[in-house]
Amino acid sequence: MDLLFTEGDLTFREEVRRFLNDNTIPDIRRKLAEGLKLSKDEVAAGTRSLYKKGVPTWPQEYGGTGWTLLQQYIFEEEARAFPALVKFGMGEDLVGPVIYTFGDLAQKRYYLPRIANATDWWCQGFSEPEAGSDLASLKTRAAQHGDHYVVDGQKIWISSAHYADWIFCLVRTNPDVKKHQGISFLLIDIKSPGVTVRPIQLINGGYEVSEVFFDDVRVPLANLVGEKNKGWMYAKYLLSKERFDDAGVGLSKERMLRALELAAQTYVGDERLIDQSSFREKVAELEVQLKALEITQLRAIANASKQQQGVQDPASSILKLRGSEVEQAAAELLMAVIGPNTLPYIPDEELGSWNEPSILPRWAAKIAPIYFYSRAASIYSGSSEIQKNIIAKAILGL
Amino acid sequence: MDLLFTEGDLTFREEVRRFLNDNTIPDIRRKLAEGLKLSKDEVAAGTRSLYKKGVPTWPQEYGGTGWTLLQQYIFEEEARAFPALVKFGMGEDLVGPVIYTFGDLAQKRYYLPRIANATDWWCQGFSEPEAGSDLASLKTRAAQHGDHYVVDGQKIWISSAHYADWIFCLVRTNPDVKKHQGISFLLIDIKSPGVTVRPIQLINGGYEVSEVFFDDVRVPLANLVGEKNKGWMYAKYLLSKERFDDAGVGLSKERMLRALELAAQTYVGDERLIDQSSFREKVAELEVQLKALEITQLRAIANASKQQQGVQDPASSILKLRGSEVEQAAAELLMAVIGPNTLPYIPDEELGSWNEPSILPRWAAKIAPIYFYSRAASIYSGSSEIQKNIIAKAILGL
Amino acid sequence: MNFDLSEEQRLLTESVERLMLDSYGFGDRRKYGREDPGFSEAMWKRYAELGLLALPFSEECGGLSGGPIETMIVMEAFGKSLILEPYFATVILAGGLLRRGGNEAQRTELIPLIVNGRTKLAFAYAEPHSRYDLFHVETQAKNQGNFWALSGVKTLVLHGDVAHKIIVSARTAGGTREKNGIGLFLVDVDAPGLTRRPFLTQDGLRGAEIALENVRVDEGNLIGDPEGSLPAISRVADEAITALCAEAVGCFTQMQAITLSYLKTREQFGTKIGSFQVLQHRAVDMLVELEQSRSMTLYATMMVGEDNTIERERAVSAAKVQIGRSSKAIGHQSIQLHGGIGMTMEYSIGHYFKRVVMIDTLFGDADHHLRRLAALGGLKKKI
Amino acid sequence: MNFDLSEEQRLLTESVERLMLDSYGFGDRRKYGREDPGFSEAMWKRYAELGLLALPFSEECGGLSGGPIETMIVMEAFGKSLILEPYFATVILAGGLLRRGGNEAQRTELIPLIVNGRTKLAFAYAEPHSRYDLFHVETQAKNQGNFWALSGVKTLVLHGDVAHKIIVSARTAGGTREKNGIGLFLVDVDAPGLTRRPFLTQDGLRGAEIALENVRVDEGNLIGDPEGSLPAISRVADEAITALCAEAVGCFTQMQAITLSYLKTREQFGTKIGSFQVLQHRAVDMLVELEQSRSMTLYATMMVGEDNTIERERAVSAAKVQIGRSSKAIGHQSIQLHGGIGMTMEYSIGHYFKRVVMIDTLFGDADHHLRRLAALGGLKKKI
Repeated sequence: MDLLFTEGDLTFREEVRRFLNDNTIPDIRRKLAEGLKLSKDEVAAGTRSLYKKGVPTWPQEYGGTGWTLLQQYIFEEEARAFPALVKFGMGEDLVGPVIYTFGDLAQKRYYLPRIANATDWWCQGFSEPEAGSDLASLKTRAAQHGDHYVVDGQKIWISSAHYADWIFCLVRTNPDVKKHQGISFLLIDIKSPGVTVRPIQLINGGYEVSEVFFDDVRVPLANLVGEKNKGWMYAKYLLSKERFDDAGVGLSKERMLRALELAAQTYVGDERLIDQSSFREKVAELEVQLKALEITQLRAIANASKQQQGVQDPASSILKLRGSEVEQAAAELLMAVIGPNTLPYIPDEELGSWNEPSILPRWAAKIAPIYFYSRAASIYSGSSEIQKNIIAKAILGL
Repeated sequence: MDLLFTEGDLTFREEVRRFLNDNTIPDIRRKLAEGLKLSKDEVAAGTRSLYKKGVPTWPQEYGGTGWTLLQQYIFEEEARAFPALVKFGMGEDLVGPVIYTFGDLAQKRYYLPRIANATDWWCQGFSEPEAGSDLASLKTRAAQHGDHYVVDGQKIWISSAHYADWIFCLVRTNPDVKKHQGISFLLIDIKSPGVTVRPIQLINGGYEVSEVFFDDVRVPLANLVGEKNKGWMYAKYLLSKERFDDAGVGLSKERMLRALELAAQTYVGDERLIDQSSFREKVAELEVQLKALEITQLRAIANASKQQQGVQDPASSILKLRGSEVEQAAAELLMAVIGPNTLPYIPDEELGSWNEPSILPRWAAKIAPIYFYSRAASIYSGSSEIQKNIIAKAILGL
Repeated sequence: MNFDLSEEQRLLTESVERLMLDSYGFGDRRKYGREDPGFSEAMWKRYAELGLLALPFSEECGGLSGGPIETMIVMEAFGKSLILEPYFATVILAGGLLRRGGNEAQRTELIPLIVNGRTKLAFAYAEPHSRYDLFHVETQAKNQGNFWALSGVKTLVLHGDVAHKIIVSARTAGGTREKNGIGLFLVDVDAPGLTRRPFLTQDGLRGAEIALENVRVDEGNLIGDPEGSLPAISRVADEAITALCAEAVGCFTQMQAITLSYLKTREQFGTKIGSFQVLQHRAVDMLVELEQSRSMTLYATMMVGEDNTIERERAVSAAKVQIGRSSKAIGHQSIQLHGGIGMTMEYSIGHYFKRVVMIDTLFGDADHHLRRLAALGGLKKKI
Repeated sequence: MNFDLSEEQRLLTESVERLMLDSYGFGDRRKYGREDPGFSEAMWKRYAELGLLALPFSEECGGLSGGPIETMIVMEAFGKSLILEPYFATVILAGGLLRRGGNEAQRTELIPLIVNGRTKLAFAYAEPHSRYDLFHVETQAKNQGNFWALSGVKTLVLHGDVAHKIIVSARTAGGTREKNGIGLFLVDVDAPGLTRRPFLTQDGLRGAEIALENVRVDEGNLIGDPEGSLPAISRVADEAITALCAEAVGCFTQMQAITLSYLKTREQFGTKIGSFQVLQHRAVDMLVELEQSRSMTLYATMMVGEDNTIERERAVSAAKVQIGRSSKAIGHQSIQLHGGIGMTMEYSIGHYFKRVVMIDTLFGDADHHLRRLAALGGLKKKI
C-alpha cells in the first residue's frame, strides 16, 4: 500500500500542467476564472485545445489518450484548477462510451470523430414529465415504419439542449412488455423536423435545461444503438458511470478555495472573516468531508482500475450521493461568506456592465444563484433517494 | 393573545415554591441534587409529601388537586427544579387516569387511593420480545377459566418492575380476530404465583428495566379494565397521553443548567469552558431548540385545555419526537463539558465511597451513563420512527 | 398565558387572509411582478383601505395602535402569498423609525401619508462593509449650521427604488464603528447629490444602491438625537426581525402545504410518492421545523415589546436562529421532495425557498444571531 | 498511488483476523472480561507468539519494523473484536515513547520484554486539569543530583492498573502550561511513594489514577531530554490517534454488519424490518460514514509518518474529526435500528457504541481537533 502519488503520477501531472499552459486559449481561461458564460463556439475551441492529445477519457483506438483512470482524474483536476475545463455537451462522458462499447462499426466511424473534434454537441434525453425518479416508466414511443422509427413524446430536464446538435434518447419500442424491457437507445438529430426545444428557467435565473418535444420525428433505423429493446441495459451502464464520475471533488474544491479567497477579502469589523475562529471551524469541518470524499474517489479509481467485476465496490457507490452533499455544503459556505450582500440579482446579460462603477463586488451577484442551483445536485442523475435505494439493495442486500 | 403568565399563574407558582419548601424531605432533596439513587421507601415518602394537596394531575373527585394543565405543568417544573420530583411508578401518570376514565366503581375505590397515598407501585406491561414497535402483535394470552383469567407469556422493557406491586398489561383475550381487536387491559398483582421478574442490565450499567414472565398466572375477572377485547382503545388513550407528557422540557432544562454549572467549574487552560465562544454557541444553539420546545409544549397545553376534540393539534404531536432529540442533545452537551474525564465507570453502589479522596469530581462518573441511557429516549414509548409514522398518517394525511 | 386571538385580532386575520386568498394567488403574484414598479399599486391601495398600512401607528397619527401580535398576523399572511409590495420597507422599517424616533411634527406629517398609501419610504442602513452591524456607519453627516450635508454610499436599500423619501443612517461624530455618533436623516429621493441604482433581488423584490454626495438635509428632517439614534435603530431592527420571522412562518406554512399536496398527487413507480416512508418522514421533519418556528416567532413577538434591551435582544436573536435554520431545512426538503419541478421558475416552491433564504440574510443570518445570543449570555430561564 | 496490501501485509491481516475469529467472539470477550485483570493473559501470549507485540519495533530490539499500515491492520482487527488487552497502552503509547525517546540501553532492555509479552507498560499523561492538552503538566520532577523526585497526580492512565512500569510526563522546568520543561520518566509501580487507584472504564476496559509523592527515579530511567520531550509525546500521540482511528473503523465495520444482520432477521408488522425504506436509508447513511471514516484513516495512516509537524497534525486532526463525528452517527443509528435490545449489556452493539464514544474522547474529541485543525490553517490542498 502506498497512498502517495508515484513518481510517474507526479511526472504526468507536471506534463498536464505544461500542456494546459501551452494550449489553453487565454480568453477562455480568463472567462472561466471570472465565472462568465462561454458561447458554444468558445466551448468548442476550448474542447479542441483540451483534446489535442486525444479525448482524455477514451481508449486510443477511438481517438482517445488511453490514459489510466488515475491519469484521467489528474487531468480533469488540473484542467479544472487551471481553469481550462469545458465540456462540449455529453459526447465524451456519456454517449461516446455507449457508442464505442455497444454501437456498430458504422456508428463508431461516424459519431466518435465528430465528438473528438467538437463537431457534434450531444445532450441526454432520458427523463420525462411523468417518469422522473421512475425512469423506466418512460412513455416516449418509437414505432417502426419501414426503414425508420417515428418518435412521439416529450423529454424534460435536458441539459444544454439549446446548444445541442444531437440527442440520445431512451424510447419505448415495445409497450406490451414489462417496463424495463421494451426500451431502446436511439440517436436523434435534434434538427430533425418535429423536434421542438423549449428552455426552462430555473430558480437561479438561468436556462440550463429544456423540454424537448418529439412530434412524428423520423429517425433512421441505423440510429439504434445495440439491440432493440435492450436500451435499459445501456442506460444502466451509463447511469453507473455517471454515479462514478459525479463525486464532483474538483468542483467542490474550487468552490472551497473561492470561499477562502473571498473570505480573505471580507471584513467583519476590523477582522477578516477568514480569521474568525467560528468561520475557520466551519471551513475545517467541510474540508474534512471533502478530503474524505477525495480519498474515497481515489479508492474507487484504484479499485475500478483493477477491473474487478461482480460485487460493486461500496466506496464507489457513495460517490454521487455524498458528492452532491459536499457540493451543496460548499455552496452554503459561499453564502456564509457573502452574507447580506447576496441580495441583488443581476441577470447574466447585465453582469458585464454591472458594477462598474457599482458598490458591491461583481462576484457577489453570482453566489446565491450558485447556491440555489446546487440544490439540483441531489436531484439530477438519480436523486439521493434513488441512490440510497440502489445502495440498500445492491450493496447492503436489503 | 397574551403570552406571559397571568398574575394568577405567577401567584400559583409562588404557592408551589412555598409548598415545596415547607414539605420536601431535606434528605431527599439532597440526594436528588447529587444524582444519588433513592430507595423505594424514600420515593414513597417523597411522593406523599408531593401529594399533600392531592395528586397533582388528577381531578378532585379521585383525590386529585383539580389543577389546570398549566398549573400541573408549573408544579412539575418547580418540583423538578427544587429538586423534589419523584415518581412512585406509573400510578399517577398512566394507570390512574385509565382507571378513573374507563374503570368500574370498585376499581376506582380500591386502586386510586392506594396510588394517592403511595401504597401501590405500578409498572406498565405492554412491550414483548416479538412485539416492539409493532405493539399490537403482542402474544401474552389471558384465557378465561371460571372467575379468573390464566395469563401466560412474557413482557419486556418494564421500567422499575423490581419495585412494583402491580403491573397493568395488555393481553390477548381473543386470538382469532385482527390483531388490534382481541386485546384486553388487565391489572395484575405482581406478587401473584407464576410471575417472575428478571432485571435487564442496560448499557449505562443500571437495571432500570426488566423482563416479566407469566406462567399460568391466575388473575380475577374483576381485574379487567373496561370491556373485554377493547384494550387497544385504552392503550391508545394512554399512549397519546404519554406522547403529550414526554417532551421532557423540565428534564432537558435541568440537564442544560447542570452543563452550564459544570462548564463554569471547568478550565481549558486558563479559560473557563463556559467562557469559550464555541462552547457558548453550542449551548445557545441548544437553548433555542429547548425554548422552541417549551413554547410548543405550552401551546399544546393551552390547546388541550380548550378540550377541543377531533383533529389533533400538530404542536402536541411533535412533543415526544422532538423532546427526545433535545434531551439527547442535552446529554451530549454534558459529554462535551466533561471531556476526557468521562472515562472512569463507577457503579452506583460504589459511588458513595468513591472520590473521597479521589482526583476527579464525583459527578464525572455519572455523565457517560446519562448520555448512554439518553439513547433510549427515542426508542421507548413508541420509537421516533413510530412517532413519525403516526404523525404522517394522522396529522399530514399521508 | 393565552394563545387565543382577541375578537379584533381574529377579524384582522380573516380580512387579510381573505384579501390574499382573493387577490394574491401565485398567478396574481407573477402578474404583479411584471407591473412597472415590480409590485401592484392596486394592492397597495387595498392595504391602505383595509387599514394594514395604519396598523402599528398611534391613533393620533391616523393609525390603529396595533402591536407586535397584529404585525405578526399581517406578516404571516403576507408570507403565505409572498407579497411584493414595500410593506416591510415602508411600514415596518421607516414607519418604525418615525414611531420611535420622529418628533411630533414629523410623525403627524408623514405617518398619515403612509397610512393613506400616498408615500412610500425606505430605510438605508447597510453599507458596503457594514455586513450585519448596524453601528458600522461610514456615511458622513456634517453639521453646516442650519442643515446637514450627507456623503457616502448605502447599499441594499430595500425598495429604495420606489421610495419617495429615504431615512438614512449617517455618522455625525466618532469613528466608523463607534456606537455613539449616529443620526437618522430623512432624505428626499429628488434631492440634489442623491443618485439611485435600482436592482432586482434574488427573491423577486426590488432595492437600490444609494450614493450621496453632499446631500443637503434641513434640520427639520433630522430624526431624533443626531448622535444617539442607534438605540432606536436597534429597537426597530428587532421589530423588523420579529416581523420577518412571522413572514417566514407564513412561507413555511405554505411550503408545507404545497409539498404535502405534491406528495399526495404526484405518482411514481405506480403509486403516490407520499406513500414512500422516507418521504413521509421528511414531511414530518418539515412539520417539526414549522411548529418550532411558529413557537419561536410567538416568543419573539411576546418579547419584542420588552424594554429591557438584553432580554429583548436575546429573544429576538433566538427566534432568528430558529428561523434561519428552518429556512434551510424546510427549503431544502421542499425542493428535494418536488424533484426537478421544484427547481423551476414556473413553479411556486422555489420562490418561497428563495424568499426564506433572503429572510435569513436580512438583519443577520442564523450564525450571526447565534453569536449575538451567545455573547449576551444565552437565553434566560424565564419564559 | 496504490491501495493494495503487500504480500506480507496480507498475511498479517489474515493471521490476526483468523485469531480474532477463532478466539475473540463476543462470548469470548465476556469471559475474558470476567478474568482477573479484566482481559485474557492467554490472548496476550498469543499476541506475543504471533509477533503482534513486536510489530512497530526495530529488528535490533526484536521487533518486526512494521509501520503505520501494519498498525492499522492490527488495530482494525482488534476493533472488530473490541479486545480488552492493553495493546494500545503498552505497544502503541509506552512502546512509541521508547521507540522515539528512549536511549539504546532503555530500548534494548525494555522492548524485548514488551515483545515477548512479559512486561506491560502504561503512559501517564493526563492530569485533573489537563483536559486534552498534553503540555499541561503540573506533576513536578525535581532534580536531586543523581536522581529525580516526582510528585503529583496523574489521571486516566489507560491500563495503569496492570502495568509493571509507567512512563510519566512531569515538569522539570517552567510553568504549568509551558511547552518546554517536560520530561518523561520510567517509574516502577512498586516504587515507594506511588499509589494506584484502579478503575473500570465506561467501555469495559481498565485504568488507574496514580498519585506520586516524592517518587525516586534514577537518572537511567529518564527517557529523552528532561526539558524537551513534548515533541516526542506529540508525535506518539499522533500515532496513537491514528491507531485509534483504525480501531474505530474496525468497530464501525462490525456495527454495520451486526445492524444489517438484525435488519435482515428481525420481524415487525409481519415483515423483516430491513424492508422499511426509512431503515434502509439509515443503513446507507451508516455505510457512508463507515467509508468516509475508512478513507480518513487511510489518509492519517499515510501522513502520520510525515516529519513536517504541521502537515502531520493537520491530517491526524482531520481524521480524528471524521472518526468522532462518525462515532456519534454510527453509534446512534445502530442503537436506534436495534431498538430496546441495542440498549442492553447482553447484546454486543452497545459495547461497540461505548467503545467508539470513548475513542472520541481519547487524545481530543472531534470538537477539539476541529479547533486544532482550524488553528493550523485547515487542510492543505495536496493529497
